[in-house]
Amino acid sequence: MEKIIEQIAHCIEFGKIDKNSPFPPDMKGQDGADELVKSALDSGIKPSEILSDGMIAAMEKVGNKFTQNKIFVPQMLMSAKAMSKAMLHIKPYFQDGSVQQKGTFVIGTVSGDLHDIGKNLVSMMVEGNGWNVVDLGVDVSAESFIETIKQYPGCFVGLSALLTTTMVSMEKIVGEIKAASPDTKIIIGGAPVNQEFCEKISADAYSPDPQGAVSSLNKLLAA
Amino acid sequence: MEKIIEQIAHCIEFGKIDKNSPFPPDMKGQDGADELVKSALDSGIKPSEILSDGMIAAMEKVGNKFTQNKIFVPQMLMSAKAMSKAMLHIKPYFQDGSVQQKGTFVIGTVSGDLHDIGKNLVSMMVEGNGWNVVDLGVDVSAESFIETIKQYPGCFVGLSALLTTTMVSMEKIVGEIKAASPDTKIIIGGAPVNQEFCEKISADAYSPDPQGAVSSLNKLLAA
Amino acid sequence: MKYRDLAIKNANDLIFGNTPHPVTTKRGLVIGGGRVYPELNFTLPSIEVSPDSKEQVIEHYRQITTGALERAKDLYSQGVVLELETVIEMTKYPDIGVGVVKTMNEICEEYYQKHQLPTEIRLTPNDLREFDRPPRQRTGAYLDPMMQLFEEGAKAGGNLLSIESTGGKEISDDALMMCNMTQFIFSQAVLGVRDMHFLWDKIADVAGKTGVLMGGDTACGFGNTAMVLAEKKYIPKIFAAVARVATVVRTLVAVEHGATGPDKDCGYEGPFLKAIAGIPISMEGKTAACAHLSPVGNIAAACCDLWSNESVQNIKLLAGFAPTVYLEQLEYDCRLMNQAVHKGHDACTQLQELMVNSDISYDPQALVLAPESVIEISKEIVKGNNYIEACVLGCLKSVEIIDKAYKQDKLTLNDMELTWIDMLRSELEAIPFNEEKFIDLVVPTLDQNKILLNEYGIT
Amino acid sequence: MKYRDLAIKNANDLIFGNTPHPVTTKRGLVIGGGRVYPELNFTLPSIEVSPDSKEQVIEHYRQITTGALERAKDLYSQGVVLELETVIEMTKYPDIGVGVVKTMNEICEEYYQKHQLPTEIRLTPNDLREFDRPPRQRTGAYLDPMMQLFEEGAKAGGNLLSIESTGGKEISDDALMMCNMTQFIFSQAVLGVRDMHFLWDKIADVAGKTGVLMGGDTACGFGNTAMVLAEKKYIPKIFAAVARVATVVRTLVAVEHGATGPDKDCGYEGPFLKAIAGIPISMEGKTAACAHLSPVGNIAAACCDLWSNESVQNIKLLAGFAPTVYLEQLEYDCRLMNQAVHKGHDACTQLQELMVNSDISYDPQALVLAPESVIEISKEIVKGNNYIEACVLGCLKSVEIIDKAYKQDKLTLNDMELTWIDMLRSELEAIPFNEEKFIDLVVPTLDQNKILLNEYGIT
Ligand code: B12
Ligand code: B12
Repeated sequence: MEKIIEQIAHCIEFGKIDKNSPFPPDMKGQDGADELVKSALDSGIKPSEILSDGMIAAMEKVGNKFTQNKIFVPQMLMSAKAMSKAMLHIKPYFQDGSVQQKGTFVIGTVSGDLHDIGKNLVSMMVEGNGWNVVDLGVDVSAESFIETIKQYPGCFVGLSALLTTTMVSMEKIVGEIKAASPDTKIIIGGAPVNQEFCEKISADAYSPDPQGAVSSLNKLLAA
Repeated sequence: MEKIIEQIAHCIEFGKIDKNSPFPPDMKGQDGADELVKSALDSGIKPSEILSDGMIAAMEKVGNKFTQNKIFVPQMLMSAKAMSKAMLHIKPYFQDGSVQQKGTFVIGTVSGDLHDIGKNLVSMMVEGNGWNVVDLGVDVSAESFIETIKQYPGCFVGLSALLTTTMVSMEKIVGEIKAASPDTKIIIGGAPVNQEFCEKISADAYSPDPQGAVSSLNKLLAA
Repeated sequence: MKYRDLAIKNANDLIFGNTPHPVTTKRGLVIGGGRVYPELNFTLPSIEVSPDSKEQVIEHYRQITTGALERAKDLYSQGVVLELETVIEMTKYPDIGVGVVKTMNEICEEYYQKHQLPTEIRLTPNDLREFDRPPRQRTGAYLDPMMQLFEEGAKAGGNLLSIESTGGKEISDDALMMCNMTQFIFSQAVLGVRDMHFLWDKIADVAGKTGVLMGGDTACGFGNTAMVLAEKKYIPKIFAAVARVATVVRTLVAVEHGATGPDKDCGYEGPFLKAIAGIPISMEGKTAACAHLSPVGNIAAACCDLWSNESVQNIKLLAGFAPTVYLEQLEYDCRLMNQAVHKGHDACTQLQELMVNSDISYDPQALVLAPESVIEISKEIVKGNNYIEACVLGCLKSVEIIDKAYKQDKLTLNDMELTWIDMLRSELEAIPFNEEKFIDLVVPTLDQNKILLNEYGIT
Repeated sequence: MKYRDLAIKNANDLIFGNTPHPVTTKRGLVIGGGRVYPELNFTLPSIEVSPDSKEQVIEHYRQITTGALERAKDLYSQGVVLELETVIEMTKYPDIGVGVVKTMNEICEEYYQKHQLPTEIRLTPNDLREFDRPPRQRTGAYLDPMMQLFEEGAKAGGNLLSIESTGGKEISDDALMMCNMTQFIFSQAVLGVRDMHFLWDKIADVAGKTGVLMGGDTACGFGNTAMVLAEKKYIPKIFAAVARVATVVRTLVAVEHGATGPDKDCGYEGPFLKAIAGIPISMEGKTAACAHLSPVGNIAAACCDLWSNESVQNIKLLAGFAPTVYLEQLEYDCRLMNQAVHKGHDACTQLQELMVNSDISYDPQALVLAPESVIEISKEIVKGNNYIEACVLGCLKSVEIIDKAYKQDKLTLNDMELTWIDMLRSELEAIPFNEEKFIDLVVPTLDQNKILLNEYGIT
């Protein structure tokens, strides 16, 4: 692997966004993900290689460290920010087809429910793993999901609910999405939800955490 | 009301079975339900009147006192015994039609479940309220219920379950009974069971206690 | 009656966390040796158990065990006992039960290796024999799979063998409902004792062969049934209190056969066994409210060595699955007691006094569990020349304690309860201590369809 | 900042069951006047709440209330507070919420008349205003139904008004996730404080009009969110501990507007409020494990006047419905504390010591709740010349306490945690006390799409 790709991976893993960013302290003043990705592209390295071997690989590491409680959320968020900034350079190559995104993930907290901390974490991790994420926010209605699905054919959907009362909305929304678009795969999560409930409401997957959401999505994609 | 009917009611209410029975102490040596019912019949009082105004009315009182925690189970059981003993004199009049029983109640604890204390209480209270009770015991299979239902056309069925695991048997048994005999009304009970579960498994009534079982049965009968 | 003297003679020494004969387990828990540990109990939610659903069943227990131990670790727990009390099918098809033990044991081992969290599995096969009606305690077909689960389960990691055996239950159920103390004592001191000898002989064999510990038995189906019935106001609390004491002798038989404790949680013979034999005990009280309501919420902890929640289904509460939630509650209860143990005997006595006074004036069932009552009653029990005498003497003492407390205005009793003091006393006094005579007295009063006396060696 | 001195100056006087200014309720509970009462919390299982399901919703609360009070009566309880914390639709359609209060109040009255069981309803409408995104705290349409529920609910029997208000939440959520203490303090000492003034002015109006008590507010959405995140190991415990302290000043504003307590359970500003203003407080710890896991299970009780379970769904456990089960658990916890209260101050101090030592060495969040820490921190808080200074001084003191305990080997902290001590201290030291300056410093760092500053009177 090219040295620079390793450096990119390092920046993403430790949340070094760009030259100016103060974190991590021991890299002060050095180039960050932003600069390094740009020069890697300039030096002719394939964008797909930068993305998968440098950026996504690093985010996977981050995800694993997070799952193993070896880093806190802010550190993960820093990595996610580094990832986003670097991604700006990769984006143009999506259009011309030289880089492929895994797919689009439409996520939101179901109607009646305003909890979004958990959902935000999930969306960040999924994004960091190479998905295009469309975050509809909180208190999202079935119509709004269905609208968005139309805009992103073949997308995957994530629903979050934190209240036992809004589990009922979740059930309804799954029903309405499946009625409108039977092939759309839906993954659900949130503290009161579990595998059993997932089966009961005929969603396609459940995961208790962001890292699990990523693997579920990858599985559904492969299936 | 005839004096003797009042006396019969008193004996049933306080569990005075017959002349020899030691309870209640203050009636020692006096005639009990057994003797009094016999002489009432001999003196030409209508058996239906003895049954409803004397015996069942007293048992209802007993049931209410029990529900209000004014007596303990052994006292209720004494009343039930006095009732049974007295009933022996009334039974012949069932055949000739001059007295009508409310109906037959087939009760049992569902397969896999051996708890019968609660079920026994229910069956005693129901019997005391003028029903013919067929107690199939514990660990009772669907087939056994269905067999018995055939023998007592128009009977009502009671299912008891005390284990969360045997709630599953209960659901099955309700299903099989309803398949074999769609018109049979089923009432369920037992600690882990509730109204919601009753609706879920399409049983006809749920009651948390024996007194409630009696009123549910009366309601189902009237319906 | 092997025990003729008390291991703990002084109420002041009957205290949580310490006992004369602590038990050290394979992974190093020292139960009764200066620390109270949580004993977590759990059961399946409403799902079908059968050989077909074995994997699903095991998955539940895997999740329960992982959730609980992860939380125990995060709470810096010094050790946990997990009780696996099987439901019928897990015993009937021992393969399922053994599979569950194995999985649980793997997880225990992992937490032990990785996080130095010592845990132990109490394996409690349910007593299948009652499935025959009338029960066939010795000759029935259910004995085999049950003993097989004991043996295979012990090999798979069930390091503490226990059971809630049911000898005498076919008589005791009705005796409780009719408040017939004579028959109840017959069910305990004659039928129960005889069955215990038979059964614990076999369990001792298994334990010897497999090198695991014998926890003990519990009269849950008797003492706790009485308590639940009293709690529902179906029978007098006084009757339940005395019935509770009547269960002690039959449970003591397990100790006579070599059970070292920790005795099981869900009857309250424990404190008496601890006083008599000095073994460590598991108890359950307020934090077992998930399993049944109780009049002895705090006092139950007064001399426990393990503190249990008795049972909770694996269902989701807001914070997470119920077993994890209860592990946390137990752990904090234990932390409080262990702070006192750490501070010294006086601190323990002071905390115990709060626990005891919290409950004793409200219910005779609590009163008989006060350390002073336990010692007084136990002293009477060991005076008995045989099990019947021991049982009756213990019961009479408990009636006396209740009577005295009531008269001294230390116990609340309503009028419905009151009449039972004299009734019970005279009923107890009429019981012959000679077993043959007692059998001759009681057998004719029993419904012969319900019991097979030869299954108890009575001819 | 109205309070410039402490009502309780000595850690030894900061104790459960007693406080300088007890509160007497309509049915005669004396909260903080020599007895700890349970405060039962509950919520619906997974059902739909809408005007159509009003009857079904009320039925749930009827069953919850009856089950709990029946058990309280059987346990000889001396009194219970029931908290009705509404879910969204019950506030959006105040008619539903009021219907529930009414039904609950009828049952309370019945138990009071028939069984002399004194109970009181705490009415806690959920703060609907956050439903607009960005929230419109002052001009949004949600304010009206919420205030209507306060007023109609107070008339229907909601005798203690409380809320978990959410001013500043649109900033604090991200601040917590990013562990940005500057922004978090801004959300509390600027936005929170401003919103509290606005809101509690209105609540005081309602209370005046209807003649009911103002319980108080709680920073649940801030302090407990931090705790839950730390418990999940998402953010450092140290951060959560300091964030917890940062919430005190905003909650104190309710007291400045006349809230007399009992303060609400689900944040832990209570102990500080009790020290500063002498009002009684509700707390939740181990027996709220049903609602969330916690590192402060025992210590949370150290100076409570009500003891709560925070929340449990109305689902069935083996013993009965979960709210009844938790009522029993709380009642026994309270009995234990009340035995100590009954025995005298020394007994209380001894029990408190066990509670405190149980938890303080494991987690900085527990450490800051120790009575000594609370007094030290509160002393700093009342030194502040404005809310920002008060908040920062309190936080700095808590960092110091944590640092000291760690260095003295009295607190376990892993390496991941350790680095935060210095980082937090220097971040706190950089915060200007002047509000205008603080606003100028922070506002440019905020995502302007998320907040409407004029909803806080900031122009
Ligand atoms: C923070 C919080 C709030 C904040 C929300 C802030 C925000 N912007 O999200 C505020 C204060 C606003 C709030 C409000 C309320 N809350 Co709230 N809240 C919490 C709290 C303390 C933490 C939730 C949280 O953020 N957890 C941390 C995150 C990271 O975990 P998470 O959400 O579970 O997400 C993880 C997983 O579930 C999963 N995940 C989540 N979503 C998804 C989606 C997919 C697709 C996948 C795969 C995975 C996944 O991954 C995440 C990361 O691991 C919980 C307590 C608790 N024990 O959880 C109560 C809690 C959820 N709230 C509760 C209640 C009752 C409320 C209110 C109704 C209170 C009221 N009366 O006002 C309101 C309702 C507002 C509304 N309409 O939604 C109750 C719910 C009870 C019930 N009946 O269901 C809880 C459990 C508290 C309690 N014990 O009573 N709350
Ligand atoms: C007594 C008892 C036993 C006795 C049973 C004696 C007998 N002949 O019935 C014995 C010891 C044998 C026993 C065994 C077991 N038990 Co058991 N037992 C109990 C106990 C302590 C009391 C039950 C009781 O009699 N209650 C009193 C009666 C009057 O109340 P009730 O049964 O609820 O009945 C009332 C109402 O429900 C209603 N009702 C009942 N039936 C019906 C029917 C109709 C139609 C209607 C309308 C109403 C109605 O009216 C009744 C009167 O009010 C409970 C604890 C508890 N909290 O309930 C555990 C309990 C039920 N048992 C339990 C368990 C686990 C078992 C065992 C599996 C233990 C084991 N591992 O061996 C075995 C299973 C045996 C089997 N296959 O059934 C658990 C169940 C947990 C679960 N997962 O579901 C409980 C809850 C104990 C616990 N907390 O863990 N048990």
